[in-house]
Amino acid sequence: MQLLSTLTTLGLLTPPEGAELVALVPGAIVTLVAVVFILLDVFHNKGTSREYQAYFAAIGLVLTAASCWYLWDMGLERPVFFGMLYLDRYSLFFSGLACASAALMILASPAFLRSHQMDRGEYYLLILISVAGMIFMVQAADLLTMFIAFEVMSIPLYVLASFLRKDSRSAEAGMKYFILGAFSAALMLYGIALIYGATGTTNLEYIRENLFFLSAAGASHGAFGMVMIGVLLILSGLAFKVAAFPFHIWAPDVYTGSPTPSVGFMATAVKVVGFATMIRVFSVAFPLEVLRGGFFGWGWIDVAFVFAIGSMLLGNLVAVTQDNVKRMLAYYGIAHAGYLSIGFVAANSHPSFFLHNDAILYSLTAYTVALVGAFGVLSYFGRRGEAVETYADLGQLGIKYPKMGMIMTICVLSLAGVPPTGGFLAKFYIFRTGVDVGVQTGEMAFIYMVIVGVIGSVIGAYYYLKVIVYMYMKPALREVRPLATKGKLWALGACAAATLYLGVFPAKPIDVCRSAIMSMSGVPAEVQATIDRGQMELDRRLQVDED
Amino acid sequence: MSWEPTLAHYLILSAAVFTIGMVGVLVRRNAIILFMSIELMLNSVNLSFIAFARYRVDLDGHIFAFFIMAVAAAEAAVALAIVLHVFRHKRGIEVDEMQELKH
Amino acid sequence: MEALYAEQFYFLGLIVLAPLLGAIINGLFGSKLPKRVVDWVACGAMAMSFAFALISVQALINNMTVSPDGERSWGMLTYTAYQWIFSGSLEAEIAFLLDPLSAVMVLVVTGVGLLIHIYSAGYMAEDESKWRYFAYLNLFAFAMLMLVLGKNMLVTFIGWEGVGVCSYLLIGFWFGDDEKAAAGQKAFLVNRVGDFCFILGMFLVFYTAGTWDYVALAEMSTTAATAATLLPIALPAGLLIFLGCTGKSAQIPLYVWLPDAMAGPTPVSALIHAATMVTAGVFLICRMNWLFTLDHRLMATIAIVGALTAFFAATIALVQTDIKRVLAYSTVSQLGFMFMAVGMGAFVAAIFHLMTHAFFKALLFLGAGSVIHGMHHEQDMRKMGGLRKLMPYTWATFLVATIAIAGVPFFSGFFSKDLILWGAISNAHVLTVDGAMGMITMEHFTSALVPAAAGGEALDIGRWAIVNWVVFLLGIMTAFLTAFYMFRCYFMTFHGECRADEETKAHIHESPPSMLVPLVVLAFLSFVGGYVGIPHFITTHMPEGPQFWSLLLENWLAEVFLVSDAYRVVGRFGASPYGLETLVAVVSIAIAGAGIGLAYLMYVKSPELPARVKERAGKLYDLLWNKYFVDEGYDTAFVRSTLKLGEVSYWFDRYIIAGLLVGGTAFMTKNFGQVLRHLQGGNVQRYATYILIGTVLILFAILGGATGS
Amino acid sequence: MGVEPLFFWIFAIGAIVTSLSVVVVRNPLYCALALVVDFFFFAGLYVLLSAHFLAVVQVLVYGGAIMVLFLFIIMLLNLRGDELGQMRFQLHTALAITAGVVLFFIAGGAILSATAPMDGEPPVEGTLVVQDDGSEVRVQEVRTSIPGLYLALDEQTLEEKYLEQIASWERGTSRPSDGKYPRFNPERTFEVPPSMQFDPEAASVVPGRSGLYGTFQPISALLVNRFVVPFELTALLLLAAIIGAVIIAKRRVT
Repeated sequence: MQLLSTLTTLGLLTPPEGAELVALVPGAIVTLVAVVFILLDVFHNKGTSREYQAYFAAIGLVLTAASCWYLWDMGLERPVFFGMLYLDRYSLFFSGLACASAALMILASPAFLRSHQMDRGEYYLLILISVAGMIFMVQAADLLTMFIAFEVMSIPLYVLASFLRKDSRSAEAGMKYFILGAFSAALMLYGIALIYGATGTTNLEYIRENLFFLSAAGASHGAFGMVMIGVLLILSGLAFKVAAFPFHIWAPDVYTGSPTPSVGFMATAVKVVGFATMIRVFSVAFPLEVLRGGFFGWGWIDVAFVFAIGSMLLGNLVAVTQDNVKRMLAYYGIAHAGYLSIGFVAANSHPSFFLHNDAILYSLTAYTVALVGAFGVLSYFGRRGEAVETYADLGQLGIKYPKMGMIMTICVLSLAGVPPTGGFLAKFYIFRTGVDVGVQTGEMAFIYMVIVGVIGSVIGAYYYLKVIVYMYMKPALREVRPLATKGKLWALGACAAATLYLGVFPAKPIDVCRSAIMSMSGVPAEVQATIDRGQMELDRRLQVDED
Repeated sequence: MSWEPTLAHYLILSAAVFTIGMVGVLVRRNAIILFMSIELMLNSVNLSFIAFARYRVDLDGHIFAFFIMAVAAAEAAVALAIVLHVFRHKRGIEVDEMQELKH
Repeated sequence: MEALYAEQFYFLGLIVLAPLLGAIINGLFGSKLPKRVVDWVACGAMAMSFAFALISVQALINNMTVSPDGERSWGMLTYTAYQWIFSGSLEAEIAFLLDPLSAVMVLVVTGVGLLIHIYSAGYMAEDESKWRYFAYLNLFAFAMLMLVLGKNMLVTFIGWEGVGVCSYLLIGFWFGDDEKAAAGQKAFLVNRVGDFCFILGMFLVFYTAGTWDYVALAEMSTTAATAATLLPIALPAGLLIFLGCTGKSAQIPLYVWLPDAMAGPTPVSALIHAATMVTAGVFLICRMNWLFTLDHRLMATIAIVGALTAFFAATIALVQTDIKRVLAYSTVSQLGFMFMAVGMGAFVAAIFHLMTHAFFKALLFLGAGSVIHGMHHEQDMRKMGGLRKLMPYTWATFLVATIAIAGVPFFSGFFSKDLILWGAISNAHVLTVDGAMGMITMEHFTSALVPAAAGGEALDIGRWAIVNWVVFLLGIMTAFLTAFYMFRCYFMTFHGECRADEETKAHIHESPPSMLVPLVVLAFLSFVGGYVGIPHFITTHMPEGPQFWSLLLENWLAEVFLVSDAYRVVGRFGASPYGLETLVAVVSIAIAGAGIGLAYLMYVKSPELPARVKERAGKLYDLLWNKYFVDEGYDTAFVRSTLKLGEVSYWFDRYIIAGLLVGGTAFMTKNFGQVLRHLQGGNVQRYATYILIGTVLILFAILGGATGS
Repeated sequence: MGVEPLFFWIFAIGAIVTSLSVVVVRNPLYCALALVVDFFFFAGLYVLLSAHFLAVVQVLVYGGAIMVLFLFIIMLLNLRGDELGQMRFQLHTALAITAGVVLFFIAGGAILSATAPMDGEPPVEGTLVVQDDGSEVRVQEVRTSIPGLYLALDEQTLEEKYLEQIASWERGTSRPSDGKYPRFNPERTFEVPPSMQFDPEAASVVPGRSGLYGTFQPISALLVNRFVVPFELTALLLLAAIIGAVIIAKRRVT
């Protein structure tokens, strides 16, 4: 009875409707799996393999992804939990993608960890918690939720980076990641503080409303500087996570030192979520009409412009000089952040281009599966002390392990943007966005950006070919003992298959991306008009198709 | 600037401490002090939040500061674990000694 | 032009699908299958593809309609495999199109491809990883068929990239050899540069026309009203696409990769680097002829680039001693010939030459492969000679091909080359007509110029005539050089004493039948291939019925090049210029004869002559021997500078940005002398400083810009 | 005018001095002690800002838990002076300091311009405004150029405004731009939790303090109410931190 009355009081205290609890479902499933996992780990039989734990975690993640799929049509057209979270297809899409990346990388991990004598359940647990953070981060409707989720995502990653306790390089990677991550998080927090000061709220939609209010009150000149510093610091914090120039600097070192399977997770899921949050926060909260500034007078779009050009140039050019494959992939990741920034800049430069954001979603998907595959193959050959890391180590692997060779080839071709893989279409789609916006606005800057991107992808072909050249055409340096497990093989096969699927049958995935971006909650009214137009067009075309 | 503290006083103080913390992160080679500097940065952010909250008559800033404290505690725990970990490998905690990964 | 077959003609899909299936089977299970099965799968896939191609072409022929005024039209067959991209403003479908032009290409690709597959079965008999080779080869055929059958630019582009990848894989097939791997890489990268231009051109077309569909685009550019919208972008888009073609088809300035690409197995050279892939550029320009003919400056550029490539590559071929390199430069030269034809508006001639070239150049390469196979991978012609008796079949077929390429009458090469040369001198672009320059309008075309041209009036093209003359002269000189170097190659290989060492000599043997059959078939084709395009000056004297058959190719393709032939490009010698055409033919025969004679003189009659010539013209010889130092130039200009740029930016990243003026620290070192070890990057605090400075600079930029607003 | 400005300046100067000594002093032990003092100064500043609850938390969490952790690690690693290395001059140090100072000036400039009085009006104190219900409230009408942000606010006005705010929640008349309500459902009334309901009797429960603003009551109500999701997320965060710290720092792995 006592309990019942307490619950009633709680019910009074928590006005959210029952329907709103649905918003918690994906995050709750992951968290629940994580909690059960702790119990599982406690009852683990010492000395036996922990592979089943990997399967357990992967199944949990797949369940989460399935719940995302199930919830796909259940959009709540408003922020829930007092404006803390959104539940829309947009967040479900990214939650699903993060789960997929994590599940695939978890399946690729057990043998690697065993060979490094770090076969610990905590590894999977940390990934699960990180995924939970990611899910809440893409759902965030408030800078506070966003920040806490950001930390929930990051702290397990810092630990994962230094997970290989016997390896001093791993320790160093963790330390560097932590210092730089905490530093940039602090910068971002300061930005949030300034935004809070200027607008009096941390809710994304209210920030936008109040910024308009500010500018209408003629206060733009007094408050402008503070708001702008805040916006840029938030942008830099997110840019740090996606490893965009000039905040990319941590990526190569951390990727090189961290355990290979977890790098696959860091490089993909974090980038996915970082971009998702970037699009949401910036398109919802910071109206370009108010925040003018910079070279083109577009405010933070100008900054993203610098990210795009700088990342593509630096990432591609430096990747050419690398001989460590992991490091090359890290620099490619930087370059890829640049490609995505093209889409980000182009699609968000004006409300009427908002739907072009689907190029980013598609590109992130293609990038995720391909990069997970590539890191998976590297971890397949990642036995402790004999890890395949440089190009020369790859010698003849494609011939000796034809399956791995084929997976790596497909993934690498996708990353290099060769048809018919998903990577080709992704780049194509992104470039098209840039050109389209450039043509429609008559602004040559977009076109130049695309030209830099295309040149970058030409350079990119060079270092990716090197992987194939070494795998098939160079002599083997030494005997390699692979870390084969069934789960890993399936996971990597799935990556390669998905890469091909995205390239060959992209209609469905693009539809999914498009409906994800169309249903993004919290978009301002002028963007909503674009979305409605797009929806109408889509309906009309579907109608025509049926006739 | 008057003698009487206003919002601007608190904010400038916060910015100053933030800067000091930031410079500390950048120049102190001892990892522990480096993390202390990060704590300083977080604290100054808290000060900003609380000052803003007060002069807006709003409690959201307090809540935010409260969460930042929780985050700071979590970060500190992980940070010190990492320091310990690095110390076991390098027998030192100077961050500029960690240059194995480069180029 | 509209699709006559409303329903889907799914055989087109099967043509493409068969090689893909072959590639998948061999690629996935090839390592476990017995070698013989691998052969059968690969060749069977190609044979099926060829059979489907034949059926499709027959269907196309059945599709013929005759309009009231006696015009034959075949229309086109289309097949939409599926909607590939379907979102918002971007829609693309994987669709195939079979019209007379792609019919020719499809037959060449599948036919020659089949022969080369059969040949490969013999040539690669001993190779361990034959399955991989065949998988790549089938995959290549798949990509090439996508390219030629594509109904829109996107499908073509996919095939375009695909053939690049397969070419790269096949060039570098024999791994463990740095040179080959490098050659493959070079080929791929040069191609990527071209592709980059191509894709930009594509976007330009898309954003002007709003579609990538060839049929829709063709319709657009043939209607006076809509053509006006395409007119302004014709030059930039055309140039970009042409640059893409120069990459794939090895023209100046991007030809450098092709000679190196000969590092791959010889059948690959025959298929990819002679018969099919390299002609993709010619095909593409023909496919988009309506775009290119919109601007005469564009056409002139193509013609001159083609002619120059033809000429310079031929001069390089004069002095090469590696048999495959001679053939490689010969290919570059012949491709130049085709581009010359395209540029002069002689599209039929270009396709005609493309076809005959596919026959005889494939034959030459396969013959060379047979020689190389027989001589245990010896490629230097100076160590050959006198193989006529040892390898009779190879000798005979090689001779046929040499005669064909040299332009001896009654062989295929003669007809096509003659058509090109005649096109070069006689074609004129309407836009170049004097007096109309600068104020030409679409109405002016239709109301004044086209009737005049159709009426057989000779048009005065004024100063633009110089283009015709330059191209024609270069063409004639190239024809001479071609005859000379091909016969030089032939004589050095098959005549005189055998210069190989004793051991090799003892083992010289004729190749197995599986290699000889394709040789014989191709020799037959090289001989008869020309009779689908007998020159006008002969056909005009034929009775009405056979006239159609003798001008088969021109009639067959007429509808594709409708725009270009009747509308934009007209003969500048009026309606009956056949006297002049005869003259051109005679000149070309004479030139070929002179070339052959000179080769005979120098390499059979008095073999000491070449050495003397070499001595006399030492500088020139060096220049040619070193291929005009183009490779070196490219190496310094692009490859090294890219690497340098990479190094510089790497350096910049690590030492300026990340190391944060560690270079400056190095400067300080001289004063403080203690921080030397900090020269290396990796210091996390410098990274953090770098992040901070980045933030501050961005803040400055944005806030600085704000004050202005 | 009271002792408040004096305390502010003591705390402010103390905070800056101790912060500087954290960054400058070589011995980590002294740094840690300086940091503890610094945290106490901050707590004092929070009290001045009427954030009593946070001041307590600051002392407990920072001064208590976190600093103990730091000191513990310093002791554990037993770092002696000679292991600490020299403060060497490096170019990047100079650049870092420069960049930091530049950022300080940018931020400071922005803050000053944002908090400048609107249209340069001098502050007018203690305007009496008659409310709807006839009561008189003394409000500080001088605002900054940012709407809603007051230039100066004494304790009493703060409390009055805060109570007014809660009252307007109860009445349901607060504006959406106050940022407190789910936006898409304006009909739905917001239940003000009992702990936050305006009760003049309860207002003076906290000893030495007459107000409600900044005390644990409303904050705790908010934490389990509006901020329940971040609150739960924090639990997850701490779980991750515990597991991470253990797995990294544990000496032997089985």
